[in-house]
Amino acid sequence: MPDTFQILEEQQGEVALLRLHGYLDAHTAAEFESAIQRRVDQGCACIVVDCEKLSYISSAGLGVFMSFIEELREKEGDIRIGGLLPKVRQVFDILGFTEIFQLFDTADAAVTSFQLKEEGDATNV
Amino acid sequence: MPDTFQILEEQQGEVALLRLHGYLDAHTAAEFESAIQRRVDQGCACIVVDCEKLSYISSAGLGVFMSFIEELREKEGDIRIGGLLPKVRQVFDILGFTEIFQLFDTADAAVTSFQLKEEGDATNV
Amino acid sequence: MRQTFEQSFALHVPSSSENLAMIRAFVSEVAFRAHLGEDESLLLAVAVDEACANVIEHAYGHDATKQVMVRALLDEDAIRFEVVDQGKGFDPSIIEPKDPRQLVKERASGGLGMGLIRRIMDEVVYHIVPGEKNELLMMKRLKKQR
Amino acid sequence: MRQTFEQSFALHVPSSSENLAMIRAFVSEVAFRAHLGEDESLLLAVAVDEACANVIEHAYGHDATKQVMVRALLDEDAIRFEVVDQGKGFDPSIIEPKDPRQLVKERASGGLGMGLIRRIMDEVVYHIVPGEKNELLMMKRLKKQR
Ligand SMILES: Nc1ncnc2c1ncn2[C@@H]1O[C@H](COP(=O)(O)OP(=O)(O)O)[C@@H](O)[C@H]1O
Ligand SMILES: Nc1ncnc2c1ncn2[C@@H]1O[C@H](COP(=O)(O)OP(=O)(O)O)[C@@H](O)[C@H]1O
Repeated sequence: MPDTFQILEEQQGEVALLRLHGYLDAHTAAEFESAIQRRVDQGCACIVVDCEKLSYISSAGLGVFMSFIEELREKEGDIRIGGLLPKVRQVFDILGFTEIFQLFDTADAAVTSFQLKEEGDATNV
Repeated sequence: MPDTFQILEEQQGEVALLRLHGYLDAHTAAEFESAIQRRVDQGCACIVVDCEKLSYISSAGLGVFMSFIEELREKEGDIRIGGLLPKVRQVFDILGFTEIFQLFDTADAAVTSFQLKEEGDATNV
Repeated sequence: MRQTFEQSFALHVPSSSENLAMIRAFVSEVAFRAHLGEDESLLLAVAVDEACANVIEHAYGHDATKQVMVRALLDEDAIRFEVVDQGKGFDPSIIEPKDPRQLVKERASGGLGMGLIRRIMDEVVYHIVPGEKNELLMMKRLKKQR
Repeated sequence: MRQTFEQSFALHVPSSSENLAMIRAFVSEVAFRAHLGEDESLLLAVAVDEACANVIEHAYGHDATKQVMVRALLDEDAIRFEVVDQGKGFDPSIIEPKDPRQLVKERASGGLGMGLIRRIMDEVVYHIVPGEKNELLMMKRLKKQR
């Protein structure tokens, strides 16, 4: 059966967790972009994208990550990636995106990385 | 990943059990035919084909079943089919093959059907 | 997105039976575009596979330098497949449909292909232009309740 | 079966981004014929996807009555893909390769495609015949130890 694309969304404290299923290409990137835009409009700056079930990405998908990261980092947030499969990670690697984005083995680890930072900030008050 | 074709063979008493994996079409039918021919040449008349992992069949595959059944039935044997997936069973149905061949839910049931017959024969001695 | 015009897809592969799997993958993708389920999709793959296997074997005698050409046409009402060859051709009207039971008795290993195509598709037309091309046109109506 | 001649495969689909998945499935099948593994196969799919996504967007402006045409040529040494369009064309030499870091700073969402193709393939040639056709030829060498 051909693969398709789906996003499952969750809120974990301050962190918006988007779980991607299937392929992210020029056909499905717009859906991913609106999902992130919606979160940003709601004032959310900490976004985790779970890529464990992401089977494919092309430049249109990478472009969505690329267009939001500066804005979120300016707002003291970030867009962090968890669970990237090796075959998909190659595409990030080739463009040097593995150095621009923070990658975690799992989406949970990515969510936790934000929470540690918040706790850190809280202790600093 | 594209699918391929593989046969795993086992002997269970008098019964030769052939487990098919992948697709049976004009490209792979010859391999299936030689596997059955080899068993027939060894004097084996009771053959069970496990189709639980068979994802596809075309007329070339059906032709292998068709060409052996009379010869085996003449020898008091048979070629029996276990575990056919519904999508593959359709192809047997369309040609009326579900009435010509004995189909079983599982390969185990097909193997047992031969053993019951043998025990029956033994008691009749 | 509902398309109102006819969509056309085509696949050309070398005339070798190892490429039948690729042809079936193509048919499945088109069936997916037509919102067909797995069972219907598999039957269309069988019909096109049989047509192409005949081209590979009978029209081109396993000469893999030749090309098998499949076209798929999709609109709201039907899915159509066209398989064209430039092989020696044949007269489909003299090939009598055989009863599978009779073939079993004869211990035949072939002769089922064209019967399968006719049972699966709603319309089957051969269009033979001697010395030029042999076309097999197959049509399956799509159910309206999509 | 080792083929000594060049094998040619072609796929034509309506120019709509929903058909990119079908184009990638085609590339995977050809990569499978070339005995490539899953990782290499995915990268070839990316390169051809990028080329076709550009045709769909830039050459044909999402006009799905147009056709995207992909050809694959396979021999012992290399796998080649050709993507041809009859769209308005462009001058590839003036499209400067952009650094992904720079694009991130500009908050760009595009501009990565041609760079990806160049990084994945061993040879990339544009062949633009103004008013007639725009061809993108991509070649990947196959490792010998097959
Ligand atoms: N494209 C074709 N070119 C030439 N002959 C064909 C073609 N398609 C079918 N035939 C003829 O029709 C016959 C019946 O085909 P089919 O029912 O598929 O059975 P099989 O291929 O197993 O013989 C073939 O044996 C062949 O003689
Ligand atoms: N087939 C084509 N027809 C017309 N213009 C093209 C074609 N391919 C690429 N281009 C031009 O090259 C530019 C760069 O392409 P690319 O690197 O893939 O980035 P993007 O498509 O995201 O803009 C495109 O913006 C477009 O102007």
